[in-house]
Amino acid sequence: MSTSNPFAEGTDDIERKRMIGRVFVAICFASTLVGIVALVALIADVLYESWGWVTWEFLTYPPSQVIENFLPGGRGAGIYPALVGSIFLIALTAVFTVFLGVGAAVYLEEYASENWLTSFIEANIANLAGVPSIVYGLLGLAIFVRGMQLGSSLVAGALTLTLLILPIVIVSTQEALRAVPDSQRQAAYGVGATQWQVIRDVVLPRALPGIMTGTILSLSRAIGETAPILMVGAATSLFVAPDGLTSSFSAMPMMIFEWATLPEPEFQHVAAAGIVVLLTILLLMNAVAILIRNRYDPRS
Amino acid sequence: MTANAGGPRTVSKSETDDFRSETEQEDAPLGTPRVADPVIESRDLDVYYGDEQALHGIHMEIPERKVTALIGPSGCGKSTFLRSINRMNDLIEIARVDGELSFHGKNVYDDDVDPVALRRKIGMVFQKPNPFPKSIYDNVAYGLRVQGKADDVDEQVHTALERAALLDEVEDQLDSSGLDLSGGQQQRLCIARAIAPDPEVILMDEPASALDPVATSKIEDLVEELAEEYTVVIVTHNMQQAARISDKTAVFLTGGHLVEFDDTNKIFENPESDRVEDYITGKFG
Amino acid sequence: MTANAGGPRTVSKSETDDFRSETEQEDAPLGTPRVADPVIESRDLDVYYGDEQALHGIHMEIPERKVTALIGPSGCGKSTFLRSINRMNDLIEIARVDGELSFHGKNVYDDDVDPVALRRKIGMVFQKPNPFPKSIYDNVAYGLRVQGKADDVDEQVHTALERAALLDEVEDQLDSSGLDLSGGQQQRLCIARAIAPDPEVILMDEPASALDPVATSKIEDLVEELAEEYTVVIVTHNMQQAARISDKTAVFLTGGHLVEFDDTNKIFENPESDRVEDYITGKFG
Amino acid sequence: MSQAEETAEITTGGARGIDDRKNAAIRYVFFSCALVTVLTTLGIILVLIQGSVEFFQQVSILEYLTGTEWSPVIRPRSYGVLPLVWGTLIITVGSALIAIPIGTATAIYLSEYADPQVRKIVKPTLEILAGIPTIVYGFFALSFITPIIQYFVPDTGTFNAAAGAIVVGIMIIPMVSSLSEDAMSAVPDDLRNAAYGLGATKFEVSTRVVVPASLSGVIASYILALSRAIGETMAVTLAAGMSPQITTDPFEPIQTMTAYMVQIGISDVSVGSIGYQSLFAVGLTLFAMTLSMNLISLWIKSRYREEYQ
Amino acid sequence: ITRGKDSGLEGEIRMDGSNTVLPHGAVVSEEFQWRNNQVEIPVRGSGTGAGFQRFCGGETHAQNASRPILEEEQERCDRNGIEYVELETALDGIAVFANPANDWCESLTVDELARIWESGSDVETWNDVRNGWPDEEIELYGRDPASGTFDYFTEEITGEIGNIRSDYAASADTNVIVRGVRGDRHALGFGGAGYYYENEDDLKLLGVDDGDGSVKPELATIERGEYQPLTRPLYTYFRVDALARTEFRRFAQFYFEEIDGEATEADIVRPGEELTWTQWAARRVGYYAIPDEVRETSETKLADAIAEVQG
Ligand SMILES: Nc1ncnc2c1ncn2[C@@H]1O[C@H](COP(=O)(O)OP(=O)(O)OP(=O)(O)O)[C@@H](O)[C@H]1O
Ligand SMILES: Nc1ncnc2c1ncn2[C@@H]1O[C@H](COP(=O)(O)OP(=O)(O)OP(=O)(O)O)[C@@H](O)[C@H]1O
Ligand SMILES: [Mg+2]
Ligand SMILES: [Mg+2]
Ligand SMILES: O=P([O-])([O-])[O-]
Repeated sequence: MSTSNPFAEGTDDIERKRMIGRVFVAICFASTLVGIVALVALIADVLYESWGWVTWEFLTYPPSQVIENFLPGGRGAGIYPALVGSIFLIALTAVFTVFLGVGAAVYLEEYASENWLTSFIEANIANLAGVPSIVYGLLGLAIFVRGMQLGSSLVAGALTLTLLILPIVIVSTQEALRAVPDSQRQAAYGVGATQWQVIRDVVLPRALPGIMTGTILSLSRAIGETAPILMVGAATSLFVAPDGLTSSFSAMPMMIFEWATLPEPEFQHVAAAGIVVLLTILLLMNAVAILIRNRYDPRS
Repeated sequence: MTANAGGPRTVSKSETDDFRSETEQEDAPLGTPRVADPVIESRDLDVYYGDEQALHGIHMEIPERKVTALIGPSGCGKSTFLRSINRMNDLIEIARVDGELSFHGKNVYDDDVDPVALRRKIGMVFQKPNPFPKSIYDNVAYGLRVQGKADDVDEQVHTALERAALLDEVEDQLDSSGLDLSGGQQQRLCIARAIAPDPEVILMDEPASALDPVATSKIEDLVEELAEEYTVVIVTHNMQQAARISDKTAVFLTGGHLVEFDDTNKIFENPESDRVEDYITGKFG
Repeated sequence: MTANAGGPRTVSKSETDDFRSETEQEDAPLGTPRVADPVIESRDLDVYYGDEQALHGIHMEIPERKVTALIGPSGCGKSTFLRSINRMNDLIEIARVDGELSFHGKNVYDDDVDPVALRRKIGMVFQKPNPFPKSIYDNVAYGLRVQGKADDVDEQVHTALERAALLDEVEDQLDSSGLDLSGGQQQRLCIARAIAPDPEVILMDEPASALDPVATSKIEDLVEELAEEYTVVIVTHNMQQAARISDKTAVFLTGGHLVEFDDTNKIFENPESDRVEDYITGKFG
Repeated sequence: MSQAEETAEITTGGARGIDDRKNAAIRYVFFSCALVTVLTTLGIILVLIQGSVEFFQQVSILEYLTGTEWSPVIRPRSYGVLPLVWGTLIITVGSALIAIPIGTATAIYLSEYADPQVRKIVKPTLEILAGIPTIVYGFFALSFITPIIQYFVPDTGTFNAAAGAIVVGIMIIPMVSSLSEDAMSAVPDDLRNAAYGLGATKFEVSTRVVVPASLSGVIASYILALSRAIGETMAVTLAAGMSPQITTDPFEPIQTMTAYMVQIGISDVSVGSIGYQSLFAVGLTLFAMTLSMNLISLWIKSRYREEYQ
Repeated sequence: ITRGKDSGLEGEIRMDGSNTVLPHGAVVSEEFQWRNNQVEIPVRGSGTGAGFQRFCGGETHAQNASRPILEEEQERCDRNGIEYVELETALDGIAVFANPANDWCESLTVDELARIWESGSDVETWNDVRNGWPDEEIELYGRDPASGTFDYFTEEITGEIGNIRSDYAASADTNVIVRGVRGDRHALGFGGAGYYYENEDDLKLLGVDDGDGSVKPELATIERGEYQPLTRPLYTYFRVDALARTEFRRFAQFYFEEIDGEATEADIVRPGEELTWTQWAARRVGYYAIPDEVRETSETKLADAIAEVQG
């Protein structure tokens, strides 16, 4: 049998394409690195600026305008009320968004028929997702703070953030619902379940990981928003953590913004320390979301 | 055909004079035999998906406690017909049904029929095994719970698993997930789930097509047994399977026409229509 | 089998003494006939997906300008074998190949074989029609462009469409999207695309299984015609189809064994193995 | 079982069907949730229009839309919004120039070349970039990016459009890369196999099959990313400055619409003054801009769905 | 976690207003809350304008302002029946500064400043300001037009609020102005004097000459009123009716109480000085203490208001 290689012809051309291909992969890989390097640089920059400033006192004391209070031997100063404020804010926002977001998504995916109203609502949601956050700030100020007389309270802030991330939560929940195989719904309908039973027993449990992932990721966006809570009126300086729905609140991005504008250069480090705390919470939230996603990923 | 409702009447294929004339009923399949006291009876049933007509004037009478097989090439409307029996088509937004489909003489498309109640009478098993991601026990119990038949769940679950010929294999792992079973076991689990609330009719849409030969033959045995207690309507693309397990066979051909409906033996040995013959001998499909 | 290389030699099934003894070659299928100057020859071919072995010591010689059909139940490894011919299995990370598969005597798994160059000699058509979301013209021209056969693209596109029996239907809409065609047309477009760069062999993996009967019969006619110029290897789950269009048939059975390989008539009329007989008569599958 | 009994069991017998009332109630609850989003849009439009009406009672719309000087507070006052629109455009285009090539190349790498394990880690890691509070980007720009720019272009001031565009570009990379990667992964393997079967190299499969096939999804991701860039606030407020001007020099300070809104939002201008009302006019303009971007992306997406079945 | 001492007083006092004055109000309330930890004082810096909007709408109890209340704001207060008492509580010096590498300019006259900054100014280079100075383009940095600092600077220097050239680099964050001037050899900027003193190495402070010779903004020159015209008063407004509440009254009075030992710090309190909280706080955050006469006036006004509600 002939041992000549019948595939030798044209391999130069293939080799040349392979070369181009390798250069191309290198470019793509380098691009991927750009994002990662930027992230690392950003985190390194913040860590460097904050080195030594994130202490236990920083986490547990009220803020101060006086830099000495942040230093060892000072009276103690930190981010405590804003930290608690942010956590309360996010918890409250989570409650509102899960209720509204899941409700709206279930309506759109499971109940709504394909008519103009549904497409209008969906287009509207897509549009809301792209509305700048500062515009939500104006809305929150007009509706919740003034209109509903809630004042610059925790609940007003949470409602504003709810509206801000609601579109994202709805869309990600819709995706999670869509990922529930129809065969599951049919199985339930087939044994005589009503629509609500199908949704409650089959669709929602199955979509839950997806819903949680989407919601947590959206919440982690909300926790870092400055412009809307600035408009709604988070307090800049607050001695105590909020203790009720209608109490005043402060939030970490507000504190960071304020510290960064103070004259003493050391406050830049305080601001950086605040950023570290904020990023830590944010990364934790992302990690939880990724964990859930990977754990329940139907593809894995 | 409403005249039929009166009582049992044995009608054999040979009574050809009993057929309405071709001009009266253009779409009536060749050789449609009258059935004694049919459980399900479809008359002039048209189904549309949007503007596409998927079924054209289907006439069929499905006998009680028998296995009726629906065969035909892909896309001919077998599943569509099956789904129109228990109104699963309601769930497809663009699906629309014309004509009559009656269950014990009551048109299920009448306004006063609750499709949920209907489905509680007519269970369904699908092509791909689709157990819930719950325990085996909860899978079977699900139908009982939603139908409010919650007393003696334990016993009913056991009975259903038994009838589905699965109890022996899973008896000591009722708490493990239904998804951990093999494909064939999953399908039998789905059958157990469908029969647990004790429906009258069981619809099966290619229940074995995703399974290996061994699992397939278990399902086939099971289907024959089920016919002792239930009316079974089964879609299959495997003609040998239809020949093996069914009493009646309906042959649909492309375009959504029911071309022939008769005793299975007749269909396979001596079909009226050439197209059916071609189909059965594998000239196409 | 290297002894075969010498030149054309007509080998009929009756020359049974030419077979290696059963002990020597346990996995050799029953009735494997020698083929005159085979284009593709597989020897002791094992394919693994991770730890699972999908093919066991396959021996097969595929004759030139003939249609060779691969049949067998789902999951028996037909597609796996087909993909190992043009090394599409390279794209599946966990796939691993042992043994020899030669094309004109050259083992395609040798280190000096460029799979891209190999695939330019061996075209492929898939189960689901998969035209690119481009114009009909660009679909057909794609292979030409990629392979640097860019002169006279127009003419080559027309020729390919002509050979794929599609030209008449699409001549005046070459600029419209390939996705706008019907399923059958799409599949013929994919065939045109595969033959445009003029390969020697065409592999087809259930090319008609997603199509309706009319489209199927068109594809079948086409396959027979193609065999005048190309070597065709076709996987099908439809035994009648294999019987209709192929010259040789290979029967794979579950577990990845090639059980019998012979002239199509022989396989369908008088198979050596009982399991093949059972399979062909529809006892399972 | 008699026929009448049978029938009775599947009919509603004049009453409502199984749990029908409950189902209807539940449906309304869910519907109201969906309605909230519509009310939100209405609320935004009402709030913005109400403020803008007062503004446009004093300023002609024509002047607003065509004027090239923006100084509602500094005398001589002028109310041409174009410098703010220009600033927004510079940031948007600049960040697009960064995010689109990098994000697309990243998406190709992740979808076509990277090991699934790598993708599983890198994709969410990059997504963190989009989740980092934008105020952090502002400081990052001032303390990291601007000095680097100044090293190469010594005349650059502290605030400059380039630094703003770069950080916004970095921030939206993951929107492009993740959404494009989704679109590319959604390209059926069938198409890749078809191309490999024709003797294409991996490079050709990626660039000449996958990218074209996912193009509409990819473009939709660009538009979403751009509309995020348009709406970006704190980073540009800090990095790009507050000097509304129409300049083509990226190393000059500019002001975006959002930065102006923050400025007024926390300013000492008295509420009810024209400076304050201009906040709503600018907000309305911004809303109109993102609205049109989003409509374009919706339109592209609807085409995209068609193409895939 | 609660810090500080419980004095038995409790309640909520909402403070808003200028974000320039915010650190001052925040320090006073911080100290007050360490001593009365059940009194909650959220302090915000929405800006003087937005702050008055809320104050006159009855949403807040105390208002920081970097300018006196405007007529329309006053009307709003009247409409809503909000009576207030306006107290001068701190001084701010607006510093003019340049890059440390600037070796030609030591001070500028008010007239020169006006020529540089006024709207339509034709000053492009340092040489245009004064002959003999380098022929290099001046890069200008300053507070954004929506700030009280800006209002005061433009009014005092160019004679009219908002009369300023538009091609300067504006920022709401004075630190950013500092960075700008620091990085640019030919820069000139203005901002709160406190920012200069926190960045002395990076900036060069210029004197301002309004005819009586060049004066630099220093503690002494500002508190004695010599740094003119760029010394400006900062105000705190208290709602009169709220003074009926014990905790609010105590808080307002706290501004004018003498500091205690805990607060004494050598670099803030010079030997022999007796400071009240408002004076101490002003210096603490980079502003200047109001002179004692002003403090007495303010204190009296407050006492009168208290007498009125209790009356
Ligand atoms: N949900 C649907 N929307 C639109 N058209 C549909 C839908 N389901 C089925 N059809 C169309 O109706 C026709 C009949 O489909 P059906 O699924 O009933 O065929 P089938 O005989 O069950 O085929 P198969 O053997 O492939 O399951 C087909 O042309 C199909 O395309
Ligand atoms: N990509 C893959 N990864 C892992 N296992 C695979 C893969 N592809 C196929 N297999 C396994 O290899 C065996 C043979 O599969 P193959 O697809 O070749 O069967 P087939 O005969 O083509 O079946 P069908 O008629 O269903 O197409 C099966 O057990 C299958 O599960
Ligand atoms: Mg079907
Ligand atoms: Mg296959
Ligand atoms: O902070 P200001 O008071 O200058 O606006």
